[in-house]
This record gives sequence, C-alpha cells and structure tokens, in this order.
Amino acid sequence: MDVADKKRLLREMLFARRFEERCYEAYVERKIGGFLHLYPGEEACVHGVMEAARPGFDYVITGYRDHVHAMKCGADPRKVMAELYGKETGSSKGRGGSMHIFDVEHRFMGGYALVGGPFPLAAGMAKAVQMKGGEEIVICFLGDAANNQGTFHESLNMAALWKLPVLYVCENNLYGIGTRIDRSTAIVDQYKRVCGYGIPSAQEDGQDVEKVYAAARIAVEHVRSRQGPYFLELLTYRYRGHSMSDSNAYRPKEEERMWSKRDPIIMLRDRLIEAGELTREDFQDMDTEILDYIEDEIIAYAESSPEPKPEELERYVLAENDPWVHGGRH
Amino acid sequence: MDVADKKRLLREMLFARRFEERCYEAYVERKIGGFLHLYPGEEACVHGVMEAARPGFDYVITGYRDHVHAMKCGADPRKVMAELYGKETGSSKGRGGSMHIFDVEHRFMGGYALVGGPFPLAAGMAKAVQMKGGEEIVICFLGDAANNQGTFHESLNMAALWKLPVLYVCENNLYGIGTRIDRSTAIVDQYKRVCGYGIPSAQEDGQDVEKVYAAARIAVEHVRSRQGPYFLELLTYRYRGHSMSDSNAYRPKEEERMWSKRDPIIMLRDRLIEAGELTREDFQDMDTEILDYIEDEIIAYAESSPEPKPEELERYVLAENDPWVHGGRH
Amino acid sequence: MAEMMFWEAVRRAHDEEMERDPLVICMGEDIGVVGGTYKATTGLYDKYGPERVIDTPICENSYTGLGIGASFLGVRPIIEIMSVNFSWLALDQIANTAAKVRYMSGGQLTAPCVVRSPGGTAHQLGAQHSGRMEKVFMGIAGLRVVTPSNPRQAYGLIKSAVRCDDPVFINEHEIMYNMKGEVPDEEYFHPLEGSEVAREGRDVSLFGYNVSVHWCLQAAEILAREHGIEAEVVDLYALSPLDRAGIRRSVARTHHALIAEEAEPAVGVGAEVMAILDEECFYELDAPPVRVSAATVPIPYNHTLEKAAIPNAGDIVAAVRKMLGR
Amino acid sequence: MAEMMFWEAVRRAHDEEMERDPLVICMGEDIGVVGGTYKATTGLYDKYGPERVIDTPICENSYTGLGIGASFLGVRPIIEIMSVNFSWLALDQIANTAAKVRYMSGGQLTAPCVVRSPGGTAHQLGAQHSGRMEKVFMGIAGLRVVTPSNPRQAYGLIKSAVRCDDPVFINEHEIMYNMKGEVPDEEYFHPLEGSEVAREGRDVSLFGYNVSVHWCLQAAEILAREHGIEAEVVDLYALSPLDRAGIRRSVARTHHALIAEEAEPAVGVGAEVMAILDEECFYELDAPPVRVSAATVPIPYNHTLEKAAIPNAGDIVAAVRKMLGR
Ligand SMILES: Cc1ncc(C[n+]2csc(CCOP(=O)(O)OP(=O)(O)O)c2C)c(N)n1
Ligand SMILES: Cc1ncc(C[n+]2csc(CCOP(=O)(O)OP(=O)(O)O)c2C)c(N)n1
Ligand SMILES: [Mg+2]
Ligand SMILES: [Mg+2]
Repeated sequence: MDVADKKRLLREMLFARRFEERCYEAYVERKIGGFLHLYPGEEACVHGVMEAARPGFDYVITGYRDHVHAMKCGADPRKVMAELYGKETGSSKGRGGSMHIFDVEHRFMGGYALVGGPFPLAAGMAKAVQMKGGEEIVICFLGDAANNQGTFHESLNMAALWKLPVLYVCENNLYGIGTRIDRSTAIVDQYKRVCGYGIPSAQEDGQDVEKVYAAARIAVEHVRSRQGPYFLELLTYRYRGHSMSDSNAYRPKEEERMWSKRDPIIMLRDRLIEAGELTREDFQDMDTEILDYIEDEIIAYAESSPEPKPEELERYVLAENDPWVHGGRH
Repeated sequence: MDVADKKRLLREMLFARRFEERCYEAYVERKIGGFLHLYPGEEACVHGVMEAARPGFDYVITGYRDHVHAMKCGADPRKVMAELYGKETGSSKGRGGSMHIFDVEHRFMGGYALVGGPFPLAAGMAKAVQMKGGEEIVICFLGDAANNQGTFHESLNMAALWKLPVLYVCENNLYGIGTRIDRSTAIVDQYKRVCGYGIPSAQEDGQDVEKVYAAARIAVEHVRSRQGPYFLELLTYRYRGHSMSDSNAYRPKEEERMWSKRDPIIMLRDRLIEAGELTREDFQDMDTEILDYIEDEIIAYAESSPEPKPEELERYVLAENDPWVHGGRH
Repeated sequence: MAEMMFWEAVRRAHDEEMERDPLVICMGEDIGVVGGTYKATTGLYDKYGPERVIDTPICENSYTGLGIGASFLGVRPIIEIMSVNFSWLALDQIANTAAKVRYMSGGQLTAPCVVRSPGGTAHQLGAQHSGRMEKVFMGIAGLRVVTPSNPRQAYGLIKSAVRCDDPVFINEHEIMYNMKGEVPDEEYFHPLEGSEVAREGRDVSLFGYNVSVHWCLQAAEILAREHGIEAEVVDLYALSPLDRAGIRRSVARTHHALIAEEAEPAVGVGAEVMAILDEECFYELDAPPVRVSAATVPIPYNHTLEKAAIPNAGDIVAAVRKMLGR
Repeated sequence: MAEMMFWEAVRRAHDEEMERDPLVICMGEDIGVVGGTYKATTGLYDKYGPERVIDTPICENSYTGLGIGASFLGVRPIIEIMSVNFSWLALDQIANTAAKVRYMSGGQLTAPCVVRSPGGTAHQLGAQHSGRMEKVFMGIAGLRVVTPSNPRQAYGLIKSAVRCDDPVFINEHEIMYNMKGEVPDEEYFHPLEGSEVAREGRDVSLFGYNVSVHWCLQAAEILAREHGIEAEVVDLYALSPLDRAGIRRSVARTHHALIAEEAEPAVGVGAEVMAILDEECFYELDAPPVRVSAATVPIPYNHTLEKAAIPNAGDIVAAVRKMLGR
C-alpha cells in the first residue's frame, strides 16, 4: 500500500464512520425504522480485507451489519441511505431496509438477517464460481457469535471438502448482542475453531487496517489461487450497542475505554501524520468535506426520493411473466 | 475384566449378532416392516463402552440402529422383537418400530431417526443430570456421518461450555449409507474434529471389545468425575447394507473381506480359546442355546403377542387427563 | 387486580414457576445477563443464577433440543426463541422430537417443554424478521399451540404450559410486550384449550387471535357506533387444538363469520376456521365466511408498504359491511 | 408415448436438463455414487461427474443453502432432500432465503433452485419418517409448490421448475416411485400453475393431489359402479398458488366438493380449498364441503394402526355417499 492508498483508505473509513453516525441521527429522527446495526469501531475490517481483494469483482456477502460492506464493494451511498429511508430509489427499492442492502451489480450479494445464514450461501456462490471457471472469489463477513450456528460447521466442512474459493472473515467484536464470547463459546479464539476442517486460518488485529490488509493478502491469495477456503479472524470492537435498542449496559466501561484507544481511523491518521504525509488540518478538511457530502448529497437524495407505490406491494414476490410457469407457452 | 466377564461379553455379543440376523429373516418373511438397520460387525462398540459404564443407570441415547443398544441397557429382547413385529407388548407398544426402541425404565432413552437429532437431546439430559446432582452420565452413540450435521457442532459447543456430563461415542463404520467418509468429510479422523471445542477425545479400534472397554473406562471416568464431556471414536464396520433396502454395492469386496477378518466376536472367542478358557464346543453350545432361546422365547413371544387396538390409534399423542389443560381444574 | 405490562406478566409467570420448582429453568439468547430482548426475563439471572437462567449460544435447533432432552428427565424448560423467524431453525427438534416422542415411545417418554417466541410484523423489521408462523406450529400433531392476546392470558398460559405434560408452543408478539392489562393478583392458570368471548354481539362473529383480537375489538366498536352492527369477538387463544365447540356456538348465534389473521391466507387459521364451520355448522351460515388476511408477500421494509401488507380494523369493518350488506 | 416408472421420469428430466445446460446440477445425500434412495438419479454420476452430481454430507440446511447460493449466480441446482421429514432442518434456508431474496433485494437477486423431496406415509416408516409437509411449504410466500401425481407430471414439472426463475418445491411420494405411467416421447413442460381434471363427472368434485388423486380415482370408480354417482376428480398438482379458477369451475358443475388429503386436517390443503370455496362459490354449494384427512397423530409403526391413520378410497366413498344421501 502506498501513501495515496493509505490516504484513500483513511478517507473511506472516515466516510464510513460518518455515514453510520448520520444513520444513527436519522434513526433518532425516525427517518429510519426497523433494526439498525452500525459499524463504528470495526471499519478496518472490511476496508483492510477488501483492499486485498477486488471490490466489485469478487462476491461479498454478510449479515445485517451491512451498509459499509455494500459501499466498499461499490454501492452508491445515496442509494444505501435511500434504502434506509425506505425509498424506491434505495438499493433494494425500499423493500429491504438496513439489514438487507443488496447491490448485485457491484457483486455485493446482500445482507441477511438470520445469524449464520450466509455461511452456506457463500459456499454456494463459490461453487458457482468454481463451475464457471472465473477468477472471482467469494468473501463472507460474519460475526463471532454466528460461528456457534450449525451452518458454520456444515458449510466449512463442504467448503473444505470441495475446495471452494471462499474466504470466511470473522469480525470478532467479542459479543453477540449482550453475550460476551466466553459465555457462548467453548474456545474463544475463533481461528482455532476451524481446526476440524483442515482449513488454514489466521487471527489478526482488526483495528489496524494495514495489518488487516497484510493478513488478507495471504488469505485472498490462497483462495484466489484455488487452494481452497480460508478463515480469517479479526479482533475488533463495536462502539455502539448491538442495534439501536441496545444500551451496551453489559460491557465494562474499562473495556470500552481500552478499545476506544485503538480506533482504526485515529491509528491510521496518526501514523500518516507522524510520517509527515498528513496534517491535522488535512484531516479536518477531509472530515468537513465528508460531512458536507453526506448532508448535501446523500441525505438530500434520500429525503427527496419517492416512496414505493402501494400498488406495487406484490411486485418482486415471484418472477414476472416467467414463461415456464405456463409450461413454456407465452 | 476377568474371564467370567469376557465370557459373558462373548455371549452377549453373539446373542446380539444372532438377534440381528433373526431380524433380517423376519424382515424377509415380512414380519417386520419399515426401515431396519442392523448392527452385525459393530457389536464390540456398544458392549465395550457399556461395560465401562453402568447399564440401566446411565442414560443412553442413539439413532435408528438401536436394538442392541437397548438390550445392552437392559431392555427385554422379547419386547424389542415384539416392537419390531409391531405388537402391543413391544417396547414402544408397537408404535415406534425398529428405529424407535425405547426402554425408559432401563434408561435407554430411545432411538431417533433423524441423523444428528440425539446430539442436543443427550446434552439436555446431561444438563438435567447436572441440575439434579446424580452420578449418572449420558452416553450418546451415533455414526460418523452424523457428525456433519450442524447439531454436532452446536451441541458439542454447549456441552463443553457448560461442562455437561455427556459421553459422545462415534461408531465410525466409514460410511453414511453409501457415501464413504472421505467423500463427505474434510477430516476423516472423527476424534480430531472436536479440537474446536476443547473436548478431550480418543480414537480406538472398535472391533476389539477389550480395547474398547479400556478406552471407554478413561472416557467414562472423565465424564463421571464431572470434568465435562468426552468424545470417543471407535473404528468399526457394518457387515450388512445400511438398511434392508441397501445392497452394499458401493463397497469394495476387498474392504469387506479385510474387515470380516477382524470380527469382534471371533476375535474374542479365539482369544479365550487360545487362553484355554473356552473350547470350540463351548462356543458351539453357547450359539445353539442362543438360537434356541431366540426361537423359543423371543420369536414365540413376538408372534403370539396381540396387536394394538385400532381404537387406541389416538392414544399417546398428548397426555391423558392432564389437569393443566383446563387451567388446573379437574 | 393489578395492571401490568405484557412483558411483566410473562416475567411474573417465569418467576413464580421458577420459585416454586427448582427444575423449572429458562433458556434462550440474551435472556440472562441482558434480561431478554423484550425484558421478559429481567432480573431472573440475578435471582436464579446462570444454571437456571441460561444464555445460550446462537444455535436454535440445538439449544431447543437441549431443552427438550432436559425435559425428558423432569426438567421444565421455558425455551425462548427470540423471534419466530429463527424458529425455522428449531423446527426439526420441535416437530420431530418434542411432538412425537410420546407417541413413538408408546407413552413412555414425554417432552414437557415450553417454547415461547414472538411472531408477527413489528415496525419495519423486514422480510426475515416479520414472519407469522402460527400455522406452521398448528399443523404438528403432538404439540399444543396457544397465543395470548393480553397480559392475563400470557401469565396464565405460561403457568399452565409449564405444568402441563405436553410440549406447548406459545406464540407471542413483538409489538404487544408493552401492552397493559389486568392480571389477577392471586395465582392464575389459563386453560390451554378453549376460546374466550371478548365481546358479545348478535350480528356477526369476528374470530381473532393474538394481535388480531384487538383489530376485531376496534372494528366491533366502529361497527356498533357507526353502523349499528353488533359484532361478537371470539378470542381463539388456543390454536391447537382449536375450540370447535366455541366456534360453532358463536356462529349459531350470529350466523355470520369473519376471521382476522395477521398472516398470509394460504393454509392459515382463517382457512382452518372456515373448514370447521363447514364441518360444524354450515347450515347456520347466512353468508359465506370471510377471512381478512395479510397480502401474500414477504413483508416489505418500507413503512407504507408494510402497512398495506397487513390487515387492520378498517379492513374488518369493510368486510363485515359487505357481508351484511349495510 | 412410452410408459415409464415415476423414478425414470424424474431421472429423464434431470438428464435432459443437465445435458442441455452445464449449469444444471443436482445434489443431495446419496444421489451420486448410489444413484439416489429411489433411483431417481441413477447413472447421472457416471455421466456428468462429481462436480455436477453431488453427494452431499448430511447437513440439510447448509447443502440446501449452498444450492441456493449457487443459484444466485446462475447455477440451476436440483436439490434432493431424501425425505420431507429432513426438510424441517432445511426450512430456514428455503423460507428465509430462497423465498424472500427476490423481494428483499427489490428484484435484484433471485434463487431459481428446485428442491425435490418425497413426503408421505410409506410402509411402516414410523413417526419421524412419515411426515406430510406440503402445507408447511404452501404457506411460504415467494415459493412455488407443486406435487406430481404421475410420471408425466413428475417429468414435466421438474423440467419447468428447472427453467423457471422462482424457487420451486416439488413434493413427491415414497410409494409412487415405482408407479408406471405414460410420458410423452418428445420434450414436455408441465405448467407450474393450474389443475387437471383427471376424470369428469357431474355429481361431486373430488379434489386430490399427489397420492390422494389415486384414492379419488378409485373412489370415483366405485361410486360410479356401485352407487350410480358420477364424481369428477380434480388433480391439484399445483399447491401454491392453488388454482382458484379450476376449483370454482368444477364445483360450479357439481355443486358438491370433497378434498382428500394424506395429511392431518389442521391448516391443510383441505382447509385451504374449503376457504377458497367460501370465497369463490359458496352459493354454488348444495352441501357442506368435506375433507377426508389423516388422523391427528404422529404416524404409528404398527401396520394396522398406520392404515387406520391414513384415509383411503373407501373413506372417500363413504363421505360422498353421506354427502349426497345415497
Ligand atoms: C438465527 C438467528 N438467531 C438469532 C438472531 C438474533 N441476533 C441478531 S444479531 C445476534 C448476535 C450476533 O452476534 P455476532 O455474530 O457476533 O455479530 P455482531 O452483531 O457482533 O456483529 C443475534 C443473537 C438472529 N438474527 N438470527
Ligand atoms: C436428518 C436426516 N438426514 C438424512 C437421513 C437419512 N439417513 C439415514 S441414516 C444416514 C446415514 C448415517 O450414517 P452414519 O451417521 O455414519 O451412521 P450409520 O448408519 O453408518 O451407523 C442417512 C443419510 C436421516 N435419517 N435424517
Ligand atoms: Mg459479535
Ligand atoms: Mg456410518
């Protein structure tokens, strides 16, 4: 990664942070409904990994905490926000909401709300890629607590057995909602849990985007070169509650303080400043510009977009005019 | 194990073999219906393990290949056969059939037909034992292919997390129906697959009942002394097809021949003969006696027992006269 | 008779039963330290400890199966599944084990477990968190299904369910946990079978359950006030078995029937009640029975579409007026 | 037009579609080397190899999910679940992903997968292997459900299902794989919606699907021969969506309706058809519609009890005679 890349990454992560914070506000203002799961604190994970992959080319899938993943793949932030506003211009036409951002054009294959659901879907996409013979890989981002679901075991076994080109990234933020990892999981080091599948794995600091990038390069290279699946665990932390209704009361304040000192954005910023590549003012300007962009472009777009038409309620349930429904007759 | 024990075990295993072979005949004669999964070849597994445990006191649960497990726990063979005949005197009153032998009095907690289903049930019984503070342990016998089911992962994690007194015994006969283990499982050594749960495990020759017994003593002792769960893998082989409808066509004849040389009954018999503790005639007499007993007592009982009454079709669906159905009013 | 919130009634039932019997436990995701997503188990972890108030890993099928296994040996687990949508994952153990073990063991073994789970559309939770699955559970022989429409029922149904020897599925609703209602001060056990007439009337029977009882009650008021129609509202809090006699009794009085359900129509409660009417009192009917159901769609996130997908009191009023021609 | 067995028809559909399109695959437990428990995929492993004829590990939810994920990228998987009883384990991926992904992605992504699975009571398979789950699948918006009653339909429905962009669940039956029937020699695509009149008649409409169509046909013969009653038999091979127009059309002719189903009555196909009759043609009915269903029990192993639990042609005959008073 050269300096330009680092600066770009810094900007992207800062943008992601501000975007999510703005979602928080919009939720409080009741512009956004449903469940809202935010990403602040974890930005280095998806940014570091995708930097080592090919966003828009590789297939990405994740859970409900999905806005930033979609945008890193190339989704238009305006459409993501419009989705959260439930608008027809939203990335899922307002039908999906926060937990179901999709941007298939950029190969962001969706956010899914059932914990553990994406494990087999990722393996399946990898199977398709394998059959079709492309160079793509599939990357599945999920949380630590998701690994207790049976689909983890079932999918990793199949991925290993059939050498599927899938990279599983575990964003280990130490909690599944309010349950600390050691209260739900016999072995807390997630990268050790894959020993039963013969899948290579690694654990990395998920707050340092450069370390994530380095670890992800190895992981991506392994999968891209068709050596089979790989499992990468990133140690990270979410700043906010699990979702908007969660107060974080179960977390020791000391723990929160400790992690806030390892903020992925601040760490990268300070490193760039120390290296003389960035000034505090540059950063400030960057931030201002981002905030303005969010307000002027993204929120404005979401606000001014139309709602879906009620008479289209039943669209998208089934395929439209599929001839095979009538036995191939048109 | 002293000589008397070994002779008793030899007799039990021979009985199990003859019982199962007789089931085969009865199935061909259409006295038994449904799916019938037989145990010949694998006798040393349940006999060795239960010899180290306390049959009738410890709770045992397994899959559909369950006749011998039930009888080793203390179920009356006549009632097991009557069950296969679908009779009212059967161990499940003719409602269960081959895959659902139950003898709760002897703490044989049932055969279940969904692969992987018993994993969590065993953990749950262990949870109950733990709460009630008894000395019992729970033993769950299942096959190798069952370990690919999500319940394996989910249950072992909980068992480890909560230190539940459960012993998982994997009867690894190298196949799940017609699929050879290496075609379904990334890591074929099943005892290695539990590394992700921090559960101690071992692999043992499942054809040598003395070795099984020795390995099971360690396993049982671990669980009984409340150190948590244990996983014991036994390498074994079934002689017949998976169930009656299966011809075994997928298995190399050479492989079958090789395993037949390691027959658990013959091995123990020859060892006793070699040690001068048994003669060929003794063995022959034992066999004759068993065959007579099966015919005269077991089959006769099953044959002569009455069928369930059709008007009792709807019994046992729900509890009878449960006062709480009416809010506690009688 | 004190007023309390629905979640408080649920909590009280847990607390009393756990206090009484050390073998009553509760388990589920985030029910312990956090006290439950809908507060239904608040404080129980501190009171009864981690052995009896169990925060489970995320593995619906196996923790449900674990509860079922424990129930084999006399433990009485109250198993919470945070949302019915996740119960798709647990149905194997519920349908294949809990509901069948008594039968297939010839009455030797039973699984006296309680599974509680909220279903329904809340506020813009989207397609994967807005399932209404009561019909799935109702179709399983060997399983009792109940669904409280108010705090009293919630309290009394849990109490009876914990003590009953059958497996019981209790279908709650996300949006009802903060609803207030009277609950007897003394111990109260609600029957697991039957139905309740929530409002009497002679012109038409409105059958509802859980949240749709409230739509029916609203509709009945509008019908009475604005259209001079006296609707009887029947609360089918027991979904399996359904109260055939209660259904017949009401329609024998009113000769008109409407069923309001939050779910899509296909093979739902509405269909079953209509079938029962055919079987029990076809000739009593003066007009075809009607069901007021959700649209056949996965629930959309957008608020307007979401509302359009789900029926409401207005839809019931309109359907009744059409049925009665006034 | 050649006669072939049901399993041969299934196999032929697989073979033709796999031959045509290299992205059509099939997967399931023991479908490859062994060729399928009911022979439905015999020979395909040798012909198309392990990459396209996939013996899966025993993990119904994830291998189904894997097929669904592959379908996102244009692969057309035919996923076999060896018995519907095991599909309880896979329902999460079917209901939560396959059926909802098109809607919740606003039409961007679709899961054009086919899931085939045999349901029903075969011969003494016991409670955990005798499930009849069509009603569970029918209640899921976004999923098509069909159920062939003969080899021709089996062949043609698979062919259409593979090509259709929607997820399709195909409910087969263990005891029907060896049934013989005519199948067109040329390629044939059966519509995924609609119904077929399997026998014409003017006195009563007998609605059946899958195996119960055959009971209806037998009953119709007995009724004609012994009682002078001409029954029309309507084959509801499409269960979701159900053919409302076809149901109405038949009853408008006969004014009498009976639905025969192998499942327990609660919230089943019978109930849904009765609800549709209320909605479509209540005033055409000269008698209350009747459903002939299984007893509400887990299926017993004992042969006599098993037979008693499941309806047959005789039950249909008796119900029709009662309905018509002759
Ligand atoms: C099948 C299922 N079970 C439970 C839930 C409720 N739930 C949503 S997120 C969550 C915790 C997941 O934690 P983790 O996998 O660590 O991801 P994180 O939210 O920490 O990123 C739970 C229990 C769900 N959505 N789906
Ligand atoms: C959930 C489920 N899936 C599939 C089956 C069909 N089935 C029955 S036994 C079996 C193979 C199991 O093999 P294994 O666990 O090794 O036990 P074994 O029969 O070899 O003793 C399969 C696939 C089933 N009964 N339940
Ligand atoms: Mg987490
Ligand atoms: Mg095996």
